[in-house]
Amino acid sequence: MAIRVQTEDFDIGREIAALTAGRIDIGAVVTFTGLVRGASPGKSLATHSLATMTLEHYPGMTEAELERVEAAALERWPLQASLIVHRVGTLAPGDNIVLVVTASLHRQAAFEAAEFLMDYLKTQAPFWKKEAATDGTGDWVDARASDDQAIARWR
Amino acid sequence: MAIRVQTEDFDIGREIAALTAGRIDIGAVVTFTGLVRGASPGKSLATHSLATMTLEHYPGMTEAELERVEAAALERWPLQASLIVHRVGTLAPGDNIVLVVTASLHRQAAFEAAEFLMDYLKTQAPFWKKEAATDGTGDWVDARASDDQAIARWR
Amino acid sequence: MTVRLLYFAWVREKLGQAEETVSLPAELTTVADVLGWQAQRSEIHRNVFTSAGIVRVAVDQTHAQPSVNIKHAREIAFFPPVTGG
Amino acid sequence: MTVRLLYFAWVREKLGQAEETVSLPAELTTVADVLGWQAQRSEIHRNVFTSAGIVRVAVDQTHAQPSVNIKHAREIAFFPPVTGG
Repeated sequence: MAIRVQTEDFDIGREIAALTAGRIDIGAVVTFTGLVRGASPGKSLATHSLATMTLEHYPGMTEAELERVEAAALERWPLQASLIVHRVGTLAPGDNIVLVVTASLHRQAAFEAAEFLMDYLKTQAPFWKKEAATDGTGDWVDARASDDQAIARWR
Repeated sequence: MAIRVQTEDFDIGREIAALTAGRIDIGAVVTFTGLVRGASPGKSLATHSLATMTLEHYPGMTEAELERVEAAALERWPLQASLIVHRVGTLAPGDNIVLVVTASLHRQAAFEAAEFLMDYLKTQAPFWKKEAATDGTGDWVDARASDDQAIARWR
Repeated sequence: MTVRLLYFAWVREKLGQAEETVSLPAELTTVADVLGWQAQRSEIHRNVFTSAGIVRVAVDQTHAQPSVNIKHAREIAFFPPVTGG
Repeated sequence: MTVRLLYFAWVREKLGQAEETVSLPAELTTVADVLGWQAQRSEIHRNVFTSAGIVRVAVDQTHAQPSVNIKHAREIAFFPPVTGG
């Protein structure tokens, strides 16, 4: 079980290999990777191209919150291993933002735990995204109502 | 969209990179990896250690079935990319068996499509597993009722 | 009618063959008919094909229910429930 | 009571500061009290902190509802709804 906040990119293959190396008790590994898209949600690339996305966070609380999220997942599912990596700083379209990895005996637990971790992370972890468009405009990303709906199903 | 049946191992990081390289229209990538466990389901490692698992398939039908499964996923979810890789031949505990990758704008579509592909693959694709235990015994793996229940939710 | 019959997993092992080419009797029209024909070919066949509904069938590489017509089939496969993934 | 106040994202930008250390008036006991106190500090503060319930609060690095007691807090943070992931 591990959480990391970093500016550098992550290597998904290497992270999975580190979690599973030498183990024969893992039957299923699920990964979720979030990437920077070239346009804001609901806006077309033609009219609103993204230049950069900057991620700010609350050092200290971020780590505490991600640890709480991971502990909550472990209470609900029999996970053999899990990992959350979240990048901060300035990113470009196509860049990785976040990685969640879950490992379990069977696929259902691994899938559900990964979705749970992402839903909690989206609504609880203190990260904020600011977009800068290629036309010079830019603003903080609004929270999505669909994320609040997603989290509600786990209660 | 691609499907492959192969004896060689796969490199998850490389497969994801190949699917997402140069693209800025992907917001979410989900991977599922199935691995060989060191003991049969419901049996302890101490009493029933697995030596090898051999995967047999029906060449021709396998590819046709995986293509049908992928087409069915594309009808239901707006996927930017998808990949199914399934190994055949003789594998050892800890080895990779299957990889499913789905890429979409948002995480819900990517998660659901990956689960759907795995549920279909488990119940439709013509693969059969035979286990050989370290004590010399061994037999064909039975189909799991839970897999038939999992597939039913998509109908 | 000449057709290729394929066998997989424990069906293959119990019959001791992976495939054969046979002329099916003209009166066989459905998957159910072919399963019944298989069951009467030998004692071993009876054991394999009367494992009450466990043996699955694909006609020309597509899963086939007992009612499916086999009149124009070129390839019929027999196997246990699949266990990949 | 001396406490460290932290501001993030557009709350930080609008206030023009990332953090400050202040002595909170003794009569403030809950998160709701502190939000009310912030709102009356300046015109800019009024705009930021009366964005009807949008500004979220964490007390000592834990999400805090308006009723949470802040009497022993060492660090109170103010920020918009989170948008990571």
